[in-house]
Amino acid sequence: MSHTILLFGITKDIIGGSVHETGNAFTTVGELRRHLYNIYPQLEKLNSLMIAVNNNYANDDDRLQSSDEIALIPPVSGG
Amino acid sequence: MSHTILLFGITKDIIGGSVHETGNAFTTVGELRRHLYNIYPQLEKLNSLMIAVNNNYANDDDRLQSSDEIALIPPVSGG
Amino acid sequence: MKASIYIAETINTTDVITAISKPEYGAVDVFIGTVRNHTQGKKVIKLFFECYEPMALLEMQKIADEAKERFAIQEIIIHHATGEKYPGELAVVIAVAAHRRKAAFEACEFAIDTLKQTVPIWKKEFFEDGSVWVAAHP
Amino acid sequence: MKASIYIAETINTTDVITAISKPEYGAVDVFIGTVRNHTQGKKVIKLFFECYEPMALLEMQKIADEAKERFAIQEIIIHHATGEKYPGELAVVIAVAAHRRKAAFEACEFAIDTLKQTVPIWKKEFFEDGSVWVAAHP
Repeated sequence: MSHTILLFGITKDIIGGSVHETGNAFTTVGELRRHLYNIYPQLEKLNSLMIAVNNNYANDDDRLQSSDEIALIPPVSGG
Repeated sequence: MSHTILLFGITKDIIGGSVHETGNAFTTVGELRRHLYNIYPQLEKLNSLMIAVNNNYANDDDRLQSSDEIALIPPVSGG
Repeated sequence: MKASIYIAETINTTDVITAISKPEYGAVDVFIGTVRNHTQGKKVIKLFFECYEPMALLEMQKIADEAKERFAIQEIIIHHATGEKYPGELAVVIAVAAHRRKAAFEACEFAIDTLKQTVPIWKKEFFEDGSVWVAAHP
Repeated sequence: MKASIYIAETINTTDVITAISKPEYGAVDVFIGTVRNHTQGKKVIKLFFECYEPMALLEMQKIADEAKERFAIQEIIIHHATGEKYPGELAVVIAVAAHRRKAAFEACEFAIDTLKQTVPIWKKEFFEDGSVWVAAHP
Protein backbone atom coordinates (compact mmCIF):
# COMPACT_ATOMS: atom_id res chain seq x y z
CA MET A 1 0.00 0.00 0.00
CA SER A 2 1.07 3.55 -0.66
CA HIS A 3 -0.07 7.13 -0.01
CA THR A 4 -0.31 9.75 -2.73
CA ILE A 5 0.82 13.08 -1.32
CA LEU A 6 -0.23 16.36 -2.98
CA LEU A 7 2.64 18.83 -3.16
CA PHE A 8 2.41 22.63 -3.16
CA GLY A 9 4.73 25.61 -3.34
CA ILE A 10 8.33 24.92 -2.52
CA THR A 11 7.67 21.25 -1.70
CA LYS A 12 7.12 20.72 -5.43
CA ASP A 13 10.62 22.02 -6.09
CA ILE A 14 12.17 19.97 -3.29
CA ILE A 15 10.46 16.67 -4.09
CA GLY A 16 9.89 17.23 -7.80
CA GLY A 17 6.49 17.03 -9.49
CA SER A 18 3.11 17.81 -8.01
CA VAL A 19 2.49 14.45 -6.26
CA HIS A 20 4.65 12.03 -4.34
CA GLU A 21 3.94 8.29 -4.00
CA THR A 22 5.26 7.02 -0.68
CA GLY A 23 5.65 3.42 -1.83
CA ASN A 24 4.55 2.10 1.57
CA ALA A 25 1.80 2.85 4.05
CA PHE A 26 2.16 4.86 7.26
CA THR A 27 0.00 4.62 10.35
CA THR A 28 0.26 8.20 11.54
CA VAL A 29 0.98 11.64 10.17
CA GLY A 30 4.14 11.73 12.29
CA GLU A 31 5.48 8.55 10.70
CA LEU A 32 4.86 9.97 7.24
CA ARG A 33 6.61 13.18 8.27
CA ARG A 34 9.73 11.32 9.50
CA HIS A 35 9.78 9.28 6.28
CA LEU A 36 9.69 12.45 4.16
CA TYR A 37 12.33 14.19 6.27
CA ASN A 38 14.58 11.13 5.77
CA ILE A 39 14.34 11.14 1.99
CA TYR A 40 14.12 14.92 1.53
CA PRO A 41 16.13 16.59 4.31
CA GLN A 42 15.50 20.00 2.75
CA LEU A 43 11.90 19.76 3.96
CA GLU A 44 13.19 20.10 7.52
CA LYS A 45 14.82 23.44 6.67
CA LEU A 46 11.49 25.08 5.87
CA ASN A 47 10.00 27.61 8.28
CA SER A 48 7.24 25.09 8.88
CA LEU A 49 5.73 22.06 7.22
CA MET A 50 2.13 21.22 7.97
CA ILE A 51 0.43 18.10 6.69
CA ALA A 52 -3.22 18.30 5.69
CA VAL A 53 -5.47 15.27 5.76
CA ASN A 54 -8.78 15.55 3.91
CA ASN A 55 -8.42 19.33 3.66
CA ASN A 56 -7.74 19.87 7.36
CA TYR A 57 -4.50 20.56 9.17
CA ALA A 58 -3.47 17.33 10.91
CA ASN A 59 -1.40 16.62 14.03
CA ASP A 60 1.48 14.19 14.03
CA ASP A 61 -0.48 11.64 16.08
CA ASP A 62 -3.49 11.67 13.77
CA ARG A 63 -3.97 8.28 12.10
CA LEU A 64 -3.92 7.81 8.32
CA GLN A 65 -6.32 5.79 6.16
CA SER A 66 -5.41 4.65 2.67
CA SER A 67 -8.33 6.68 1.29
CA ASP A 68 -7.18 9.95 2.90
CA GLU A 69 -6.31 12.94 0.73
CA ILE A 70 -2.91 14.01 2.06
CA ALA A 71 -1.14 17.27 1.20
CA LEU A 72 2.12 18.94 2.21
CA ILE A 73 1.57 22.55 3.32
CA PRO A 74 4.80 24.56 3.41
CA PRO A 75 4.61 28.09 4.91
CA VAL A 76 1.60 29.81 3.33
CA SER A 77 1.95 33.29 1.83
CA GLY A 78 -1.41 34.33 0.41
CA GLY A 79 -2.95 37.77 0.72
CA MET B 1 -20.34 97.78 14.77
CA SER B 2 -21.73 94.29 14.52
CA HIS B 3 -20.67 90.71 13.82
CA THR B 4 -22.35 88.47 11.28
CA ILE B 5 -22.49 84.92 12.63
CA LEU B 6 -22.93 81.96 10.28
CA LEU B 7 -25.37 79.39 11.65
CA PHE B 8 -25.39 75.65 11.01
CA GLY B 9 -27.42 72.62 11.97
CA ILE B 10 -29.63 73.03 15.00
CA THR B 11 -28.42 76.61 15.67
CA LYS B 12 -30.35 77.64 12.56
CA ASP B 13 -33.53 76.28 14.12
CA ILE B 14 -32.84 77.89 17.53
CA ILE B 15 -31.86 81.35 16.25
CA GLY B 16 -33.83 81.31 12.97
CA GLY B 17 -32.28 81.87 9.55
CA SER B 18 -28.77 81.03 8.40
CA VAL B 19 -27.02 84.15 9.77
CA HIS B 20 -27.30 86.22 12.95
CA GLU B 21 -26.34 89.90 13.22
CA THR B 22 -25.17 90.66 16.74
CA GLY B 23 -26.00 94.39 16.60
CA ASN B 24 -22.90 95.28 18.62
CA ALA B 25 -19.25 94.31 18.62
CA PHE B 26 -17.57 91.87 21.04
CA THR B 27 -13.92 91.80 22.02
CA THR B 28 -13.55 88.07 22.62
CA VAL B 29 -15.17 84.81 21.60
CA GLY B 30 -16.25 84.32 25.22
CA GLU B 31 -18.13 87.64 25.28
CA LEU B 32 -19.93 86.72 22.08
CA ARG B 33 -20.78 83.30 23.57
CA ARG B 34 -22.30 84.85 26.73
CA HIS B 35 -24.30 87.30 24.61
CA LEU B 36 -25.74 84.47 22.52
CA TYR B 37 -26.52 82.33 25.59
CA ASN B 38 -28.39 85.34 27.05
CA ILE B 39 -30.61 85.86 24.05
CA TYR B 40 -30.94 82.17 23.04
CA PRO B 41 -30.80 80.08 26.24
CA GLN B 42 -31.51 76.93 24.20
CA LEU B 43 -27.96 77.14 22.84
CA GLU B 44 -26.70 76.27 26.31
CA LYS B 45 -28.65 73.01 26.29
CA LEU B 46 -26.70 71.61 23.35
CA ASN B 47 -24.14 68.85 23.89
CA SER B 48 -21.51 71.38 22.90
CA LEU B 49 -21.25 74.67 21.06
CA MET B 50 -17.96 75.55 19.44
CA ILE B 51 -17.31 78.90 17.79
CA ALA B 52 -15.19 78.98 14.66
CA VAL B 53 -13.23 82.08 13.64
CA ASN B 54 -11.90 82.19 10.09
CA ASN B 55 -12.55 78.46 9.64
CA ASN B 56 -10.72 77.41 12.80
CA TYR B 57 -12.08 76.33 16.16
CA ALA B 58 -11.59 79.26 18.57
CA ASN B 59 -11.12 79.46 22.34
CA ASP B 60 -13.21 81.75 24.52
CA ASP B 61 -10.27 84.09 25.15
CA ASP B 62 -9.46 84.52 21.44
CA ARG B 63 -9.97 88.13 20.32
CA LEU B 64 -12.41 89.07 17.56
CA GLN B 65 -11.83 91.46 14.64
CA SER B 66 -14.70 93.01 12.75
CA SER B 67 -13.47 91.30 9.56
CA ASP B 68 -13.49 87.81 11.09
CA GLU B 69 -15.70 85.09 9.62
CA ILE B 70 -17.51 83.70 12.66
CA ALA B 71 -19.61 80.52 12.74
CA LEU B 72 -21.52 78.57 15.37
CA ILE B 73 -20.59 74.88 15.38
CA PRO B 74 -23.11 72.75 17.26
CA PRO B 75 -22.19 69.05 17.81
CA VAL B 76 -21.01 67.69 14.48
CA SER B 77 -22.42 64.43 13.11
CA GLY B 78 -20.83 63.74 9.77
CA GLY B 79 -19.61 60.39 8.53
CA MET C 1 -9.23 62.89 -11.02
CA LYS C 2 -10.99 64.39 -8.03
CA ALA C 3 -9.12 65.91 -5.13
CA SER C 4 -7.99 63.80 -2.18
CA ILE C 5 -10.16 65.95 0.07
CA TYR C 6 -13.54 66.40 -1.53
CA ILE C 7 -17.11 67.29 -0.58
CA ALA C 8 -19.97 66.96 -3.08
CA GLU C 9 -23.61 66.00 -3.49
CA THR C 10 -22.52 62.71 -5.03
CA ILE C 11 -19.43 60.72 -4.16
CA ASN C 12 -18.28 57.43 -5.58
CA THR C 13 -16.38 54.51 -4.09
CA THR C 14 -14.84 53.42 -7.38
CA ASP C 15 -13.38 56.90 -7.99
CA VAL C 16 -11.68 56.78 -4.62
CA ILE C 17 -10.30 53.26 -4.99
CA THR C 18 -9.07 53.91 -8.53
CA ALA C 19 -7.30 57.08 -7.39
CA ILE C 20 -5.49 55.42 -4.49
CA SER C 21 -4.47 52.16 -6.17
CA LYS C 22 -0.88 52.20 -7.39
CA PRO C 23 1.63 49.40 -7.99
CA GLU C 24 3.90 50.89 -5.30
CA TYR C 25 1.48 50.09 -2.48
CA GLY C 26 0.55 46.64 -1.28
CA ALA C 27 -2.31 47.44 1.07
CA VAL C 28 -5.37 49.65 0.80
CA ASP C 29 -8.01 49.94 3.49
CA VAL C 30 -11.31 51.57 2.56
CA PHE C 31 -14.03 52.69 4.95
CA ILE C 32 -17.46 53.17 3.41
CA GLY C 33 -20.16 54.85 5.48
CA THR C 34 -23.65 54.60 4.06
CA VAL C 35 -27.07 55.86 5.10
CA ARG C 36 -28.75 53.22 7.25
CA ASN C 37 -32.46 52.58 6.84
CA HIS C 38 -32.95 52.46 10.61
CA THR C 39 -31.48 53.93 13.78
CA GLN C 40 -32.24 52.92 17.35
CA GLY C 41 -35.19 50.87 16.17
CA LYS C 42 -36.76 53.65 14.06
CA LYS C 43 -37.13 53.60 10.30
CA VAL C 44 -35.07 56.31 8.60
CA ILE C 45 -36.73 57.89 5.54
CA LYS C 46 -33.79 60.07 4.51
CA LEU C 47 -30.93 62.17 5.82
CA PHE C 48 -29.85 65.70 5.21
CA PHE C 49 -26.13 66.54 5.50
CA GLU C 50 -25.43 70.22 6.07
CA CYS C 51 -21.85 71.32 5.65
CA TYR C 52 -19.73 74.37 6.48
CA GLU C 53 -17.72 73.60 3.41
CA PRO C 54 -14.55 75.74 3.57
CA MET C 55 -13.95 74.79 7.19
CA ALA C 56 -14.94 71.15 6.62
CA LEU C 57 -12.37 70.87 3.81
CA LEU C 58 -9.70 72.37 6.10
CA GLU C 59 -10.54 69.98 8.93
CA MET C 60 -10.53 67.02 6.55
CA GLN C 61 -7.12 68.12 5.28
CA LYS C 62 -5.87 68.33 8.89
CA ILE C 63 -6.99 64.73 9.44
CA ALA C 64 -5.16 63.62 6.30
CA ASP C 65 -2.00 65.46 7.36
CA GLU C 66 -2.12 64.08 10.88
CA ALA C 67 -2.75 60.55 9.62
CA LYS C 68 0.35 60.82 7.43
CA GLU C 69 2.40 62.05 10.40
CA ARG C 70 1.19 59.42 12.84
CA PHE C 71 1.08 56.30 10.67
CA ALA C 72 3.39 54.82 8.05
CA ILE C 73 1.01 55.43 5.18
CA GLN C 74 1.56 56.66 1.65
CA GLU C 75 -1.75 58.28 0.69
CA ILE C 76 -5.15 59.06 2.13
CA ILE C 77 -8.32 60.16 0.38
CA ILE C 78 -11.42 61.46 2.18
CA HIS C 79 -14.66 62.15 0.29
CA HIS C 80 -17.86 63.23 2.07
CA ALA C 81 -21.37 63.68 0.69
CA THR C 82 -23.67 66.64 1.35
CA GLY C 83 -27.36 67.33 0.84
CA GLU C 84 -30.27 64.94 0.85
CA LYS C 85 -29.34 61.26 1.07
CA TYR C 86 -31.46 58.12 1.09
CA PRO C 87 -30.85 54.74 2.75
CA GLY C 88 -28.09 52.83 1.00
CA GLU C 89 -26.49 55.98 -0.44
CA LEU C 90 -22.92 56.94 0.38
CA ALA C 91 -22.15 59.34 3.23
CA VAL C 92 -18.37 59.06 3.39
CA VAL C 93 -15.53 57.13 1.76
CA ILE C 94 -12.03 57.07 3.24
CA ALA C 95 -9.19 55.16 1.60
CA VAL C 96 -5.66 54.71 2.88
CA ALA C 97 -2.76 53.19 0.97
CA ALA C 98 0.30 51.83 2.74
CA HIS C 99 3.13 49.41 2.23
CA ARG C 100 1.96 47.44 5.28
CA ARG C 101 -1.63 46.72 6.12
CA LYS C 102 -1.55 47.48 9.86
CA ALA C 103 -0.81 51.16 9.22
CA ALA C 104 -3.58 51.33 6.62
CA PHE C 105 -6.17 49.96 9.07
CA GLU C 106 -5.03 52.20 11.91
CA ALA C 107 -4.95 55.36 9.82
CA CYS C 108 -8.35 54.65 8.26
CA GLU C 109 -9.97 54.10 11.65
CA PHE C 110 -8.24 57.21 13.04
CA ALA C 111 -9.54 59.24 10.09
CA ILE C 112 -13.20 58.24 10.41
CA ASP C 113 -13.14 58.53 14.22
CA THR C 114 -11.64 62.03 14.02
CA LEU C 115 -13.89 63.11 11.16
CA LYS C 116 -16.92 62.34 13.31
CA GLN C 117 -15.51 64.54 16.08
CA THR C 118 -14.08 67.55 14.26
CA VAL C 119 -15.42 68.07 10.74
CA PRO C 120 -18.29 70.62 10.62
CA ILE C 121 -20.90 68.49 8.92
CA TRP C 122 -24.32 67.94 10.47
CA LYS C 123 -26.72 65.09 9.90
CA LYS C 124 -30.49 65.54 10.18
CA GLU C 125 -32.42 62.29 10.32
CA PHE C 126 -35.96 62.19 8.93
CA PHE C 127 -38.35 59.63 10.41
CA GLU C 128 -41.98 58.95 9.63
CA ASP C 129 -42.97 61.11 12.62
CA GLY C 130 -40.46 63.95 12.48
CA SER C 131 -36.80 64.85 12.21
CA VAL C 132 -33.81 65.41 14.48
CA TRP C 133 -30.30 66.87 14.27
CA VAL C 134 -28.12 63.94 15.32
CA ALA C 135 -26.06 64.33 18.53
CA ALA C 136 -27.24 67.90 19.19
CA HIS C 137 -28.72 67.12 22.58
CA PRO C 138 -27.65 64.83 25.45
CA MET D 1 -23.55 37.35 -7.77
CA LYS D 2 -20.37 35.55 -6.83
CA ALA D 3 -20.00 33.54 -3.62
CA SER D 4 -18.87 35.18 -0.39
CA ILE D 5 -15.88 32.86 -0.37
CA TYR D 6 -14.32 32.80 -3.80
CA ILE D 7 -11.03 31.97 -5.50
CA ALA D 8 -10.44 32.79 -9.17
CA GLU D 9 -7.88 33.98 -11.70
CA THR D 10 -9.54 37.39 -11.71
CA ILE D 11 -11.25 39.08 -8.79
CA ASN D 12 -12.90 42.47 -8.70
CA THR D 13 -13.25 45.06 -5.94
CA THR D 14 -16.49 46.51 -7.30
CA ASP D 15 -18.17 43.09 -7.31
CA VAL D 16 -17.31 42.65 -3.64
CA ILE D 17 -18.42 46.12 -2.56
CA THR D 18 -21.66 45.89 -4.53
CA ALA D 19 -22.43 42.52 -2.97
CA ILE D 20 -21.88 43.68 0.60
CA SER D 21 -23.58 47.09 0.44
CA LYS D 22 -27.11 47.05 1.82
CA PRO D 23 -29.27 49.79 3.35
CA GLU D 24 -29.38 47.86 6.63
CA TYR D 25 -25.66 48.36 7.32
CA GLY D 26 -24.00 51.66 8.08
CA ALA D 27 -20.36 50.68 7.92
CA VAL D 28 -18.31 48.67 5.45
CA ASP D 29 -14.58 48.16 5.74
CA VAL D 30 -12.73 46.82 2.72
CA PHE D 31 -9.17 45.53 2.62
CA ILE D 32 -7.55 45.43 -0.81
CA GLY D 33 -4.24 43.63 -1.20
CA THR D 34 -2.46 44.25 -4.48
CA VAL D 35 0.77 43.05 -6.05
CA ARG D 36 3.57 45.47 -5.17
CA ASN D 37 6.20 46.33 -7.76
CA HIS D 38 8.97 46.00 -5.19
CA THR D 39 9.79 44.06 -2.03
CA GLN D 40 12.72 44.63 0.31
CA GLY D 41 14.32 46.96 -2.20
CA LYS D 42 14.03 44.59 -5.17
CA LYS D 43 11.92 45.15 -8.25
CA VAL D 44 9.12 42.56 -8.59
CA ILE D 45 8.35 41.51 -12.16
CA LYS D 46 5.36 39.33 -11.37
CA LEU D 47 3.90 36.92 -8.83
CA PHE D 48 2.51 33.47 -9.07
CA PHE D 49 -0.17 32.39 -6.59
CA GLU D 50 -0.50 28.65 -6.19
CA CYS D 51 -3.55 27.42 -4.37
CA TYR D 52 -4.79 24.18 -2.78
CA GLU D 53 -8.26 25.24 -3.71
CA PRO D 54 -10.68 22.94 -1.86
CA MET D 55 -8.78 23.36 1.40
CA ALA D 56 -8.24 27.10 0.82
CA LEU D 57 -11.98 27.60 0.38
CA LEU D 58 -12.62 25.67 3.61
CA GLU D 59 -10.05 27.72 5.53
CA MET D 60 -11.46 30.98 4.15
CA GLN D 61 -14.95 29.86 5.22
CA LYS D 62 -13.60 29.11 8.71
CA ILE D 63 -12.23 32.65 8.89
CA ALA D 64 -15.58 34.09 7.86
CA ASP D 65 -17.42 31.95 10.42
CA GLU D 66 -14.99 32.86 13.20
CA ALA D 67 -15.17 36.57 12.32
CA LYS D 68 -18.95 36.43 12.62
CA GLU D 69 -18.68 34.71 16.00
CA ARG D 70 -16.07 37.05 17.44
CA PHE D 71 -17.22 40.44 16.12
CA ALA D 72 -20.61 42.15 15.84
CA ILE D 73 -20.65 42.03 12.06
CA GLN D 74 -23.41 41.27 9.59
CA GLU D 75 -21.56 39.97 6.52
CA ILE D 76 -18.08 39.16 5.33
CA ILE D 77 -16.82 38.46 1.83
CA ILE D 78 -13.35 37.08 1.02
CA HIS D 79 -12.10 36.81 -2.58
CA HIS D 80 -8.58 35.67 -3.43
CA ALA D 81 -6.79 35.60 -6.78
CA THR D 82 -4.73 32.70 -8.16
CA GLY D 83 -2.29 32.30 -11.00
CA GLU D 84 0.07 34.82 -12.55
CA LYS D 85 -0.33 38.38 -11.28
CA TYR D 86 1.47 41.58 -12.21
CA PRO D 87 2.22 44.68 -10.10
CA GLY D 88 -0.94 46.65 -9.39
CA GLU D 89 -3.22 43.65 -9.87
CA LEU D 90 -5.49 42.39 -7.11
CA ALA D 91 -4.36 39.60 -4.79
CA VAL D 92 -7.14 39.66 -2.19
CA VAL D 93 -10.28 41.64 -1.34
CA ILE D 94 -12.00 41.32 2.02
CA ALA D 95 -15.13 43.29 2.85
CA VAL D 96 -16.99 43.40 6.16
CA ALA D 97 -20.36 45.02 6.79
CA ALA D 98 -21.51 45.98 10.26
CA HIS D 99 -23.87 48.31 12.03
CA ARG D 100 -20.93 49.91 13.84
CA ARG D 101 -17.60 50.68 12.26
CA LYS D 102 -15.31 49.40 15.03
CA ALA D 103 -16.47 45.83 14.54
CA ALA D 104 -16.02 46.16 10.77
CA PHE D 105 -12.40 47.30 11.14
CA GLU D 106 -11.55 44.64 13.72
CA ALA D 107 -13.12 41.80 11.76
CA CYS D 108 -11.49 42.87 8.50
CA GLU D 109 -8.03 43.04 10.09
CA PHE D 110 -8.61 39.70 11.84
CA ALA D 111 -9.61 38.14 8.51
CA ILE D 112 -6.56 39.26 6.52
CA ASP D 113 -4.17 38.48 9.41
CA THR D 114 -5.63 34.97 9.74
CA LEU D 115 -5.77 34.38 5.98
CA LYS D 116 -2.04 35.03 5.78
CA GLN D 117 -1.46 32.41 8.49
CA THR D 118 -3.85 29.60 7.64
CA VAL D 119 -5.09 29.60 4.04
CA PRO D 120 -3.08 27.25 1.77
CA ILE D 121 -2.07 29.74 -0.91
CA TRP D 122 1.57 30.24 -1.86
CA LYS D 123 3.17 33.27 -3.44
CA LYS D 124 6.20 33.00 -5.70
CA GLU D 125 7.93 36.31 -6.40
CA PHE D 126 9.76 36.77 -9.70
CA PHE D 127 12.65 39.24 -9.76
CA GLU D 128 14.97 40.18 -12.60
CA ASP D 129 17.54 37.71 -11.25
CA GLY D 130 15.41 34.78 -10.11
CA SER D 131 12.38 33.77 -8.11
CA VAL D 132 11.52 32.73 -4.57
CA TRP D 133 8.66 31.13 -2.67
CA VAL D 134 7.76 33.78 -0.08
CA ALA D 135 8.22 32.87 3.62
CA ALA D 136 9.40 29.33 2.87
CA HIS D 137 12.75 29.74 4.61
CA PRO D 138 13.90 31.57 7.77
